[in-house]
Amino acid sequence: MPLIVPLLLAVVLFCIGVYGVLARRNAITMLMSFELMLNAVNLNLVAFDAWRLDGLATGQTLAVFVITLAAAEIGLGLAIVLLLFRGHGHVDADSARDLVEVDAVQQEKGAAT
Amino acid sequence: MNAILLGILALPILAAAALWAVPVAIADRLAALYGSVVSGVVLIGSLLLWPRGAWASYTTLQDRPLRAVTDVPWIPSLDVRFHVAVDSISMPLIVLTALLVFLCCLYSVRITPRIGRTRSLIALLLVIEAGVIGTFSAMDLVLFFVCFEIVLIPMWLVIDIWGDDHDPAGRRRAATTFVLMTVLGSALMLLGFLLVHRKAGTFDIVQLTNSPVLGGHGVALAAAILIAVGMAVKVPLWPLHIWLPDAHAKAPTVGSVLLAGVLLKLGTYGLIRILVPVLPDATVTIAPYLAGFSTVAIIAGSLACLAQTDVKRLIAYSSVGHMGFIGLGIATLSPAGLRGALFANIAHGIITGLLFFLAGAIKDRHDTSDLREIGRALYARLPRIAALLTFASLASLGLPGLAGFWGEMLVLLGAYNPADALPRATYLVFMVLAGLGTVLTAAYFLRLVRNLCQGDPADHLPAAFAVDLSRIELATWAPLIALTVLLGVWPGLLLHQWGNL
Amino acid sequence: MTTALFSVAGAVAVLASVLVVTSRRIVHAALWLVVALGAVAGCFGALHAEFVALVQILVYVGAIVVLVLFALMLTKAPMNPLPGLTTGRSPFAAVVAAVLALILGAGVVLAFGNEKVKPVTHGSATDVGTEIFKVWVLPFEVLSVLLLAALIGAIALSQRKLSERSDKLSSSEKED
Amino acid sequence: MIATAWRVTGVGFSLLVVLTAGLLYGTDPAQTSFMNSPVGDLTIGFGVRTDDLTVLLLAVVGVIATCVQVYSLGYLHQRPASYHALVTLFTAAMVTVVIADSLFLLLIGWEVMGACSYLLIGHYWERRDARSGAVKAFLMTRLADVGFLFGIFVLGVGAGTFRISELDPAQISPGVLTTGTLLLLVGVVGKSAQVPLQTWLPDAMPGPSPVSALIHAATMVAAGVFLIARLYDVFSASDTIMTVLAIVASVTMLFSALCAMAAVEVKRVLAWSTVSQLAIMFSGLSLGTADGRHAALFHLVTHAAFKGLLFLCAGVLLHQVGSAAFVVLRRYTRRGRLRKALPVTFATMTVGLAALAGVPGFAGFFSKDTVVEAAWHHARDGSVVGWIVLVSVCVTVVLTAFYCMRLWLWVFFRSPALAGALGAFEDDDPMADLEEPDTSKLRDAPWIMLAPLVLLAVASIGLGYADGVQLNWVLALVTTVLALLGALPAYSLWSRGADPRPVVLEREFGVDTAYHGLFVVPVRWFARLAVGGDQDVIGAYVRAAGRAGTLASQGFRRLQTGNVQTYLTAAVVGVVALAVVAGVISS
Repeated sequence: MPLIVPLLLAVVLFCIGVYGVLARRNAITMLMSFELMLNAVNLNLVAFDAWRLDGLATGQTLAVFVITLAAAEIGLGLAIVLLLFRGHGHVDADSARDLVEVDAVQQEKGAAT
Repeated sequence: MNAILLGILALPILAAAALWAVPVAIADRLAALYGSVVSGVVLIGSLLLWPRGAWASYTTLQDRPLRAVTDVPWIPSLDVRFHVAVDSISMPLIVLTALLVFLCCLYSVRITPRIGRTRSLIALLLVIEAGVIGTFSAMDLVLFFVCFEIVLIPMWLVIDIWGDDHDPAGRRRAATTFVLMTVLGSALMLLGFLLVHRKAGTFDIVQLTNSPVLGGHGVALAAAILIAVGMAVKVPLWPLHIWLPDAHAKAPTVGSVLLAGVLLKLGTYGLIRILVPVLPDATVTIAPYLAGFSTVAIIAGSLACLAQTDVKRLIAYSSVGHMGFIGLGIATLSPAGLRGALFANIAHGIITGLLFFLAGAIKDRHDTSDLREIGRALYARLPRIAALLTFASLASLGLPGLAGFWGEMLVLLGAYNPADALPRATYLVFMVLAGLGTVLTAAYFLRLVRNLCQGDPADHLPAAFAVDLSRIELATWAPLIALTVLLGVWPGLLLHQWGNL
Repeated sequence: MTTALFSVAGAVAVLASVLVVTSRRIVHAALWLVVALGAVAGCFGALHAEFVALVQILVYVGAIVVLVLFALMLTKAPMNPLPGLTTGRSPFAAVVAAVLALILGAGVVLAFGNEKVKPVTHGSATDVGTEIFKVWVLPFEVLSVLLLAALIGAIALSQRKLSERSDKLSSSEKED
Repeated sequence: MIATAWRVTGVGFSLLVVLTAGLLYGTDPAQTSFMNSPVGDLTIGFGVRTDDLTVLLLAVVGVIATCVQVYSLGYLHQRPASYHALVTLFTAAMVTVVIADSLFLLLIGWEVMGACSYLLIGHYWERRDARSGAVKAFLMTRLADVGFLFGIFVLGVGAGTFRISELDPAQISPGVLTTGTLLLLVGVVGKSAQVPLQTWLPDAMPGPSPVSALIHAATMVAAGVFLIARLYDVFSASDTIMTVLAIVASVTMLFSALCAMAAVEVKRVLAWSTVSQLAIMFSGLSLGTADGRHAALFHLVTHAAFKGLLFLCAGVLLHQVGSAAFVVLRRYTRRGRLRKALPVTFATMTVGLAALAGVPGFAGFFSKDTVVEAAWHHARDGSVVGWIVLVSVCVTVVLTAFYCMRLWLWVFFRSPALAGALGAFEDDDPMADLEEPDTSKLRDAPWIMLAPLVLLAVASIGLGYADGVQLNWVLALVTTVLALLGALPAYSLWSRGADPRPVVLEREFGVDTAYHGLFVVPVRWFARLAVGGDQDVIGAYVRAAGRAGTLASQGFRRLQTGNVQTYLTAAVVGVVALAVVAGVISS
């Protein structure tokens, strides 16, 4: 089997994930897209493990580790999403603008009025 | 010898630190007295550095030997050394610096700024002194740059804190403009230094002078332009002078004196010390432009003076014109022009220092520096101060027989006979324009005297509080007046020092 | 054979992933995610990495997606299609993703275009487990600590702060 | 106390100058240099010399300065300390000019004289005309001095030395020589108030009269003549410069004599006549012959005496009457008081005017005749310059006689036609108090002021014979007839009570207005432009830089929308862009 097949699959999955992260409004769907990206990485790891055959199963081990990490990440991520939901009543990443530059907004308001 | 130099470098810094460190409040006068003692010691030290026997001797110094050399590694990984020394170019400037700081401290003994906090002011003046002397004695580009920058922040604070107490917003703006433009200039200058290092592999000015970076294009040209522009901000050369009128006008009297008398010299000194010897070919390439801008500075500065209504601003603008002369002198690259620039440096420091002292005295007495509000007929109200103002004006407009003349004369002579590599016809045009600039200079100083000193005293009755020349003012100004006359009638005192440039 | 299997699984994975990021119903998206992850597990299987495939199914499909579904429930995610689920930037995002895919794909093709792989030889639980506990034991332990930290973090995050609660209480008291 | 000290110093110093002149008389020429500093190939330093010219000028300066200092003791009561100090400084500066062997030392004296002149014209700084006159005088001479300085450069660099005694016209290339002397001539023209820089001298008259006598008649303005005489070898080596000088002198002498004919203030008449007489000296110099130089210097000396005398007389009028305007003086004259109340002044002023007009027997007659004679000799040799000089001097003799006669008659004599009236000068001052002034208190000046007058009057007669009388009787007869030709119309006009003054002469040919429009107004305009340019153009760049920074910061803050996805998008775009760039660079 050509190595390129799993790699291309990984690329496609990863970019779909990127698209999802960038384009989806709901925080949970964003997290799902993250999972897609992580899967793409895992695919890469396993594919390269199959290619290198170093006898240590490095790629597979790492893939397992990444899956573990993904579990941890999704746990924390969802906790944050829940917190967001609790604070704002929604989970729209668009509308959560607590990081906004306050002065700019004020100046905008000042300019508007 | 080098112990003295290190001493006058370290003493002001240590004294300033001690002054800040003292926990108890110190009376203003005590602080000023302390400052005068310290700067007096520095002045004596700087005079001791002057080559013995060279005071009056007319022997030509064939090579400019460096004296009081200290050369130790400072930041070895960056190839930076702590290399300080003095020669006949820097020596008069160091003495001038020490003198002016001493006089400023002495002046503050009696006449303290209204804002108070004299202790900090004195400490800052001492830091400025150390920085300026460091710049004048630095023989390493990075050290030069560091000292150049050390001067900046204290001066900024002096303008910002002790500036014009009627216009806090204005003085803040003036201080900010000053600091930002000068920092921009020094950043460009540092870039130029780095280019020089890249090209020559050393920061050491002595080595660079002995084996200069040749070639009038490419990296050398870029370095020369960067250094020239960086220095030109400090000089300041038209059209980079815009910070100067505000800064001078808003600064307190001692600040203006040091700013005009000493700080502006850093730029011209840098041009003579670094640009001309280190990048000779590239300097030839940019010299006509430098001369052109200097000539424009002479004319534009003088014209701007003609329309000023504020005495401190007027004197500040006059500095633009005078520094234009110095720039023109450097740009001629001829012996006469360079000597003229060096001479004018000293003369301008003395005369403009005196002028700013006088303007400060007039401002203190009338609580304004606006010509219209001060009114006319100072000859009747403050005869001695007005007479001194007339004297200083005459000196500043370059009356032969006073210090201001020789510098300008030599600069014009240099422009008449510039270095061989330069286009002579262009310089002749510059010379004629600069000559017309001297007439304009005369015009605005006469206008100042006419609008301020002369006039019908009946229109402006003397104010009750206005006292004429006080003793401390006389004591502070007397050295400057004496030097103005002395250098005017005896230019050889400085000229013969610069045997071969 | 492997290639064919892998291609089928991969195609399913891609299709499902696309649906994950484009579906207008959130719950559907989550369910499509199950499909996608399962398909990727199939890919792993096609590469003979059985252990990874198993873990994938166990952890991802079994745990993570369930977590996601729970979160959807907790955040009162609606079942009906939401036209606003995708932001207005989506065409731009698509372009960015496409360019990225182009670059990465081109890079991959250029770098590994001619390589062949055989399915991994030791993909069984025994093999991988041996390696983990023989060679990768230290990262494994570190990972366990990290998991613990994540656990504590998740708890800390999802718990309401005491002060917050008391603030609310006091404010409500004031309102009374 | 300080004033007394300065008075004593002033008189003492001027006496010292006379004494020095006496001691140096007859000694061999000598020169020495000192305080030299090398500047490149050139040497900047000082040098002094003594020779006949030095001694002559020292004597003139010393005597006139002594007279003026003594006279001022009685004349000046306002701010005497600064006055006497400045007059002393001026004398010292003039002495410096006279003894200088270094062009730079000469320049120092030259310009310090100008500064003293400025300060002394502005001595009565309460008066507007004094202030503006002072500024005008300084600026015009300063403008000329720029040319002078450049002339020094050209000559000094061309000859390789700034020592006057070492300037050898043979070693300077002709082009450089002409350029250098032409530039020096610019300075001379400014200092001696020749056309086209003549207008400052009449406006300098608001200064104290003794100052006018010393600075603006006898010494400083004559320094130009001295300079050309000093550098006569250099100047006469160039025919061009001599022609230029002759033309300038001819135009000036006619121009200013015409202006003097219409002036209605004693000092202004005298100022214009000074300009005219200086031009006669220059015309003598422009002949380029030893005779011409001698004639010019002779005229310089006699002119110093009689013009100093005339200005001091005008000072007496100012001091005793309060004004030297014709209209005021006529109020006294119409009752015949002025002549009787001020007998000594009348007598000495008559002597002075006679000398100025060239009445035979007075000094001015002899010195003017030497100029005419020198010109005649030169013209006879076929020189155009000689003819120009001859004709213009002859015409000037006519004009001079006219204005001298006019001045004398109108100031001191009742007009038979209009016995009681102010005569033709009523219109000058519509606000004039036509009441009879209190003439009973009018006295002649104290003896301390009159003594110098008498001394100078004696000199105005006696100096004519100092050189031995060598007259060309034909020429003397011609000039006397010419002077009579000028004096008679003045008498006839006066006797009819008429004083026709053409407008163009009263306005002095509109030169002042033209200069104002040509130079002062544009400079003011440029000044406003410079300030505006600084504020609105250069300042705008700086302000714009500052504002651009603020705006940019605000703009970038706007990017911080708080939307994490935009941040992410930006990050990914950045990564992609970087990857592309890296690919482009590496390929």
